[in-house]
Amino acid sequence: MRKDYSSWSLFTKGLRHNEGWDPAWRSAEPKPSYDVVIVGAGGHGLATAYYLAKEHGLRNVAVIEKGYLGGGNTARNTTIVRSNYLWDEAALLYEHALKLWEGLTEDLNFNVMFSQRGVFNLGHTLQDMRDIERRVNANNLNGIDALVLDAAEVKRRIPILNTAKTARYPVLGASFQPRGGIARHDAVAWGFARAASKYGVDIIENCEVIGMDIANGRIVGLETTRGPIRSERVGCVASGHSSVLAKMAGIRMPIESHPLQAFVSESMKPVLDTVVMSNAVHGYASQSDKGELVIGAGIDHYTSYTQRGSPHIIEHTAAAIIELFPMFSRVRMNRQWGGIVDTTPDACPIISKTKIKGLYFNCGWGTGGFKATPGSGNVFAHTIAKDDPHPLNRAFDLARFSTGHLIDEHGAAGVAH
Amino acid sequence: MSEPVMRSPLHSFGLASQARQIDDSCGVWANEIPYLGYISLRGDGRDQTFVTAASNALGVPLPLQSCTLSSSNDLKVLWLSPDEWMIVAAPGQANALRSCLQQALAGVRSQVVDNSGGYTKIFLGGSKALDVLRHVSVYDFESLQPNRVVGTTFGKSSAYVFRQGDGYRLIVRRSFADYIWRYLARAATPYGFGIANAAPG
Amino acid sequence: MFVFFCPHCGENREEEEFGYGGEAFIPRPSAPETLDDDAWGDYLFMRKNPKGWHWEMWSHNTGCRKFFVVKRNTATNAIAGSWTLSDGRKAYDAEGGAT
Amino acid sequence: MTSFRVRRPGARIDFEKPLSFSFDGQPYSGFAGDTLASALLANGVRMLARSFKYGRPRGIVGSGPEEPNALMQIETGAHTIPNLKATQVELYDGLTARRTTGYPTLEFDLKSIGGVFARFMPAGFYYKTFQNQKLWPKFEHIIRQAAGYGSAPAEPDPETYDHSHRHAQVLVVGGGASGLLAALAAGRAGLKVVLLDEQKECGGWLLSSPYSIIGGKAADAWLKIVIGELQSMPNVEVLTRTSAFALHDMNLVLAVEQLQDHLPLAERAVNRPRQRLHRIRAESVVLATGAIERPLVFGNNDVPGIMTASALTTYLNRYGVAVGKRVLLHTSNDHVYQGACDLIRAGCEVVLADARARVNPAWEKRARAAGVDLRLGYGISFARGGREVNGAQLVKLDAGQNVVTGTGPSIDCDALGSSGGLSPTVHLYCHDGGRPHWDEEKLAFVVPATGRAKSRIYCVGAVTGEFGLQQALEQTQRTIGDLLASLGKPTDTTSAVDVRTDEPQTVPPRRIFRIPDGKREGHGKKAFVDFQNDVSAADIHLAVRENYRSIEHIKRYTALGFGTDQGKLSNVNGFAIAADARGVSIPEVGTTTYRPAYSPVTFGTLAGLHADETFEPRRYSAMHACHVARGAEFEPVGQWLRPWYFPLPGEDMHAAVRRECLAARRGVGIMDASTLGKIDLRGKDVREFLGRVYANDWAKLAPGKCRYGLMLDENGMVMDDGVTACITDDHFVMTTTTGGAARVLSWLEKWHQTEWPDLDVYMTSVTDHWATAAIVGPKSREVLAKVCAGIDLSSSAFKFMDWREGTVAGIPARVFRISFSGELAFEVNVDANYGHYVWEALMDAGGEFGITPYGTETMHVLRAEKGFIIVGQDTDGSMTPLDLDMAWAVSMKKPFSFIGKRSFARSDTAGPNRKQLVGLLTEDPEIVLAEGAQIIERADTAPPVPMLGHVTSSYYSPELKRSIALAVVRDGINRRSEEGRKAGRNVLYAHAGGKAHKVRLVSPVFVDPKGERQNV
Repeated sequence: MRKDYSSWSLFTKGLRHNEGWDPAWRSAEPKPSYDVVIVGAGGHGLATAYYLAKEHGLRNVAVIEKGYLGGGNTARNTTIVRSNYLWDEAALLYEHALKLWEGLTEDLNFNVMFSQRGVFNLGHTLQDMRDIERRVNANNLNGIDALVLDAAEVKRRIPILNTAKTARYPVLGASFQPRGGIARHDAVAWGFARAASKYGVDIIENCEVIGMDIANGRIVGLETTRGPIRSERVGCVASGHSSVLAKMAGIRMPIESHPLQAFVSESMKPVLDTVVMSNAVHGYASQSDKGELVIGAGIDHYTSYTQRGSPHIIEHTAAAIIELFPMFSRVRMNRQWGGIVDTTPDACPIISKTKIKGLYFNCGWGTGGFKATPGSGNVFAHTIAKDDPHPLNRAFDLARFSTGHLIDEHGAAGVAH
Repeated sequence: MSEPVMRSPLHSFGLASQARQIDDSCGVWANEIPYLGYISLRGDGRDQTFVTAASNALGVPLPLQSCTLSSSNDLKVLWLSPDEWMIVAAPGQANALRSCLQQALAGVRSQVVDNSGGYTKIFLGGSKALDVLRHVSVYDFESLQPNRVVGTTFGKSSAYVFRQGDGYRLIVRRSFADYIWRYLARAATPYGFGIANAAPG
Repeated sequence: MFVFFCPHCGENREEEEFGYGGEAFIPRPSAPETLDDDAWGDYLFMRKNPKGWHWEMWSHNTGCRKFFVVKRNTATNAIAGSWTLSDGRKAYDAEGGAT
Repeated sequence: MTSFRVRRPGARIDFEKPLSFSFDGQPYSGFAGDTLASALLANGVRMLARSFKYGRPRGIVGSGPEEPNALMQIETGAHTIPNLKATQVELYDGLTARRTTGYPTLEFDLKSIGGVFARFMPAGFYYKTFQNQKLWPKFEHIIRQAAGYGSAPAEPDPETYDHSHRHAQVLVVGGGASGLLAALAAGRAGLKVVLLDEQKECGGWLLSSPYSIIGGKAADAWLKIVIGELQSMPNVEVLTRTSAFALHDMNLVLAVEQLQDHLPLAERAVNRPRQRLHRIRAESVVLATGAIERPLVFGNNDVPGIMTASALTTYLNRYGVAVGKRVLLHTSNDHVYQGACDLIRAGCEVVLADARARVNPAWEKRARAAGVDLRLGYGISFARGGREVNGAQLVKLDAGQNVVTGTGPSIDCDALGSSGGLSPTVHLYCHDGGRPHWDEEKLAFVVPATGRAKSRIYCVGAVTGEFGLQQALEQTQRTIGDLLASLGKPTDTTSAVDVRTDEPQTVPPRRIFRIPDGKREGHGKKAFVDFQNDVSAADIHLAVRENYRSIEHIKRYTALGFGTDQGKLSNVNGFAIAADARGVSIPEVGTTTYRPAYSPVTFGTLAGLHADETFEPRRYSAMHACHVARGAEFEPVGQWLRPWYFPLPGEDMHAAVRRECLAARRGVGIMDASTLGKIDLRGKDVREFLGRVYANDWAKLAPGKCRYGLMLDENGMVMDDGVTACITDDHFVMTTTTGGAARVLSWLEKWHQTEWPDLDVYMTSVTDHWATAAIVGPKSREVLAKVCAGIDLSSSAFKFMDWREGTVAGIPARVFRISFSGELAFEVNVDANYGHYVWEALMDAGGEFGITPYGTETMHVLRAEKGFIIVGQDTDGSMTPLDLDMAWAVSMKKPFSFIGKRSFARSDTAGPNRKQLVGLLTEDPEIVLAEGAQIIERADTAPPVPMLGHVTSSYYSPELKRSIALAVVRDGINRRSEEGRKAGRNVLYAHAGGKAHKVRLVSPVFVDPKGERQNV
């Protein structure tokens, strides 16, 4: 792919009043049929299309999106990237993603601002520390960078953290993944959209699926608000709306869609140069390049598609952040928002064929979706192209909810985000 | 061996020694009313046999309307749910009352449990008592009528609250009492917080 | 942010008093051993998760500790009503089992 | 420095009360009633910030929450506050403010060098460069250093915050003319009313417009009368300095009240909260949130001294500050005319360039009569000046199209105000899903006057696009009339107020946002849309050119509206310019989503009292003081604080635990077990119920007996465990884990209420009622015998797993002969009010036997020596009873298919090679494995290494004088079996921290495998 974006192009185009920039991606009109249609132009969907084109030579591909691309959870998450999951299946999948992240800016010729500033998962109880030890040891054996730090070392590395023994949830230590970090969430969607578009992928916004054409147990096309689209391979990557799509295909999903809220502070001078997460107090924080503290809250317990949650969740999270960082008490929240996260019973995604031939689902990422974006797209593209799961997503099939082979990432894995 | 000594849930705050006569110096007054008897009573409020037997044993009618309470000189009966009541009795009365209820309810689908160690009562009064309740709970206490009781939030814990005389009474779980008292004190301090003596039962 | 009318306490109460109890009316199979793994898995894990009206349970944690039924629209947060479990079942059935 | 003070009656300045303050270390003076902004302006301070991206000089633009530039660091040390808008900071004596931008100085900002290369740094330039992942951290470091405004404090907050939960029948947001009238009407109707206003006094725009007449009264007098009446009503509460920042579903409005920030530090009450979060649940909400004037977009429109026209007017009329002597006003509408006249009255020269060729004749007459130099049909091409404005170049505009038809005069000025029209403050209306609609005539996104009647949200005044005072008040009367009527209240309470004004009828504004300069966008001088983020009109065009066409894409690509002002000045201009760039209408572009907070709110306010010692509940047992007195170290377990170990002077944890363990094994120990959950169950179906919720059978448990049970979830995995005692045939007491108590009770209630309501069972928590002391060890019987009456303690009369009722130390007690250590042990349960007393009595009684209090650590060692699991430590939600080798605690023969049973039969759950609980012994007995060590096949740890399981519990056993561990290992039970041993499958490695230790898989029961000790 030609590297259109560079300091040189900024210079030459700047000389001409920046009039020479091409559209980052092509907005396409839907064609009557495609080899593959991806439903959902979030990071995962666009990544799927990109890898279908790049690695599997499938270029007659459409990504259709009911709103604007990258407007769902891609636009609403707290941008944390890490791979220090507990179970082999999850850890290897997220590590696959992390490795792709490390080359993504150059691969896409689009700076996704992947900043490997490290991720701390704090431990506040003896059991937390056991779980951290277990997870870090497992990570190391899986070749994933991770270490256990004691409270003194955590304090040395994050001086503003409250490590007083008298705290309600005293910090006893942490796991630390140096290669973890944050990225610019919108850029990921735009970068994949641009790169996929260059391969000829059609990106079709404002195109909502309203029905699925299924004949003899196989998918043959989609009804959309912009007309019917024929395709014998359809990959659904619609996060919070997965149940809605599944219902069109007559499939039941083990998914519940919950509000997940987050907020940012006003922009401030650098004060936190890493990512700090705490499951015990239900909060996590990093500081963006713009200077805003980006803070994630716990999940709202009820289901909702409104992209709004309850304020007491935000209030609790603010309290949790003050518990961790007492100096942030006088800092101000600038903006809060909510996304719709699709949760599964084992806090692991579903990347799976379905009982409908040619219909694939990639969903159930819960709070872990953003960090998996390139990996998710990569293995889903494989699954669709080969009609067979990639070795890394074989375990994430729907059948596990019948066989009982759950990959339980709750609790011990530090799943939250 | 020394004589048995009781210690109430808020013992460690030494409230008794700080208590003084309520006056205008503080906007909020509170104290613990310790060692009352608490009986948890379960049964079906639609079962006339149960209601009659329980009412007779208690000497006051079992309140059947939601969120109401009935009382006599010695005790209060709080409606907690259609099949649950809390009976608050004078100190030392719980055991006798429990036996009496159990006898009266023999053969009736019900449960009588002595929970006297599990709860304590807090008096809350003063001109700013309502303001303090607004700080500590989501409930609309301004519209709380006398003879009504609500189970609602208290900070991140919970309490049963009703009005009595000029003030309020809070019934809270023992293990949460420390947290609740600290929370109450923090909320009340801006108004002037006094420990009231001779808190009316 | 929600206000629920507790059908037992007879009052509108703030959300903080309640706990979410999940999708309502998922009856436990009367003879689990007769189900195949798929059917059992469906009971265990599969959920309607509709975008729209949802019949769900809440429990009044700080109040009467009773589970009750709420019909709530997950796309708008509107609440159509709340019922005791048995009355809710009747209302639900009257709608033909809803979505 | 050409600004000057104007002493005008009615201004909110007390010239008798001078105040001193400092900005960037320079001393200045102001007056009571000033904001920091008005005082700085009065002192001639124009440039007080540098822009985010290009380092351009910036000054004050607005007069309220819309201010994008004047972000201040107020005070120092622990009291410091970053990013306050100078326009919202009430001046007090001694106030210290510092700039938040401009490095190294305001005069010379390094970023301004970058500004020279602005053309090479268009919107989104960073996506296109710095693409070397290895070098990115270095670039990023520079970007980060350059970003950000104020600084967070370096110390914990010395001030406090609280919440107040309010319930109102009518909540009026905004105390301007419309809001006041609405509150008055609702108040007169006897409703419970709360009125909020973000400023220190109500009045809204009337405070900036003293010459307005309402019902024959001057604005000031009208305000006094109305506010006076409101304050006299007991059913009305007026909260000022209270900013509503969020409206959530079902009319929950969140507002923050400033209680202290306006006071000098020394005058702040120590006990008073700094800010209060009001959470107001209202039956009806009346939004009277007004509107904010947006500026026009023209070249160099960011030079200090250029403001919104309404800000100029506000500084003049409300704060007595004329910002300049020669004022150039630029408008597309009627709203600036009164201000122009007021400036003349104050002694300024005023040139007013109206983009409209034909204007409102009434205003034209008044303006000309006042002496305003009116230039009709002109626009500002660009402003002149660097660090302060000194003039502007006008261009002649076509009367129809927004194009330049000719050049215009160059006007000198020392202050410039522009008005592109009013943007209604629709934010709150939209927070819970409401959407505004575009009014093409008023050129504004407005909300319907009828609000959302179904949700009982009403809107009055400027927020609905009623910009004329009289029309707004009349509309308020009608709307509140409707509201009152819907409540069955008399509606005449509003119409009683005379709302006639002398304002001329307004005429439509010109549809113009970006003043053309005759050049293609991007070729002329930079014209800013969003000052805080340095977003220019050209950036929006660029975004559209690059196909970032959705307004959300434009916002995210350019950062339009992302600042701390949340786009209050910039959004509508941005939407309009985007519409032009795309060639579509403004409604087609739409708006971005309005999210809380309307204005920023401190984390401290959000947290309220949920901070410090009341962050979250901490629960204590009735015996807690006993442990404190004995110097215990504590461990948080769930919400509880439990004794962890009891070190004697000079002991570390290891020594203390060793001593405690040996005491329990050889003599007698005592432990506080009060925190275990306890549930009293009563009813004739309790046995059946227990049989359904536990894996084992309860049909035959006799009164006086206890039994251990495993509770499973429906997925078949262990979720809790505990001992349940049969009191009588229909009365049982269940214990749960400490952390699981609430979850278990709720779980049981849910099954009972939803599935089995017909079972005769009542459940009541008695966790807090009982205080429990476990006396453990060979000498426990002797200790208990000294204080226990009414129970035959002999081993024949009181067997293991029996319970008896008697007295202990004279207190009625239930004594359970159960053991979590494998030793002879008794658990004494008493009314918690006697918990402290009984603990001390047991300590006294045990004195001669060396009774030793122990905590959770020793408890863990003792139970691990016996292979007893801790749910949540040795299990993780993926272990069945069979995985735990606890088939003895499962009854597959019960007629009812107990919870979780069916799941055992699934292919994976029933399959081979599951992780199973085993004991582990290290080759080296001194090595204590890390809990969490991974079990692997070989010592080679070069990844990837297949993992077979992990160490769940690991201790040094003082009894065995060696380390022991529990682990879950794939096929562990076979591996440790006779056959496994023979095949050598029982030897594995435990890996932690890069080291692998050889281990042998053994039975998890290390001590007293036959279980004889507990039976003595």
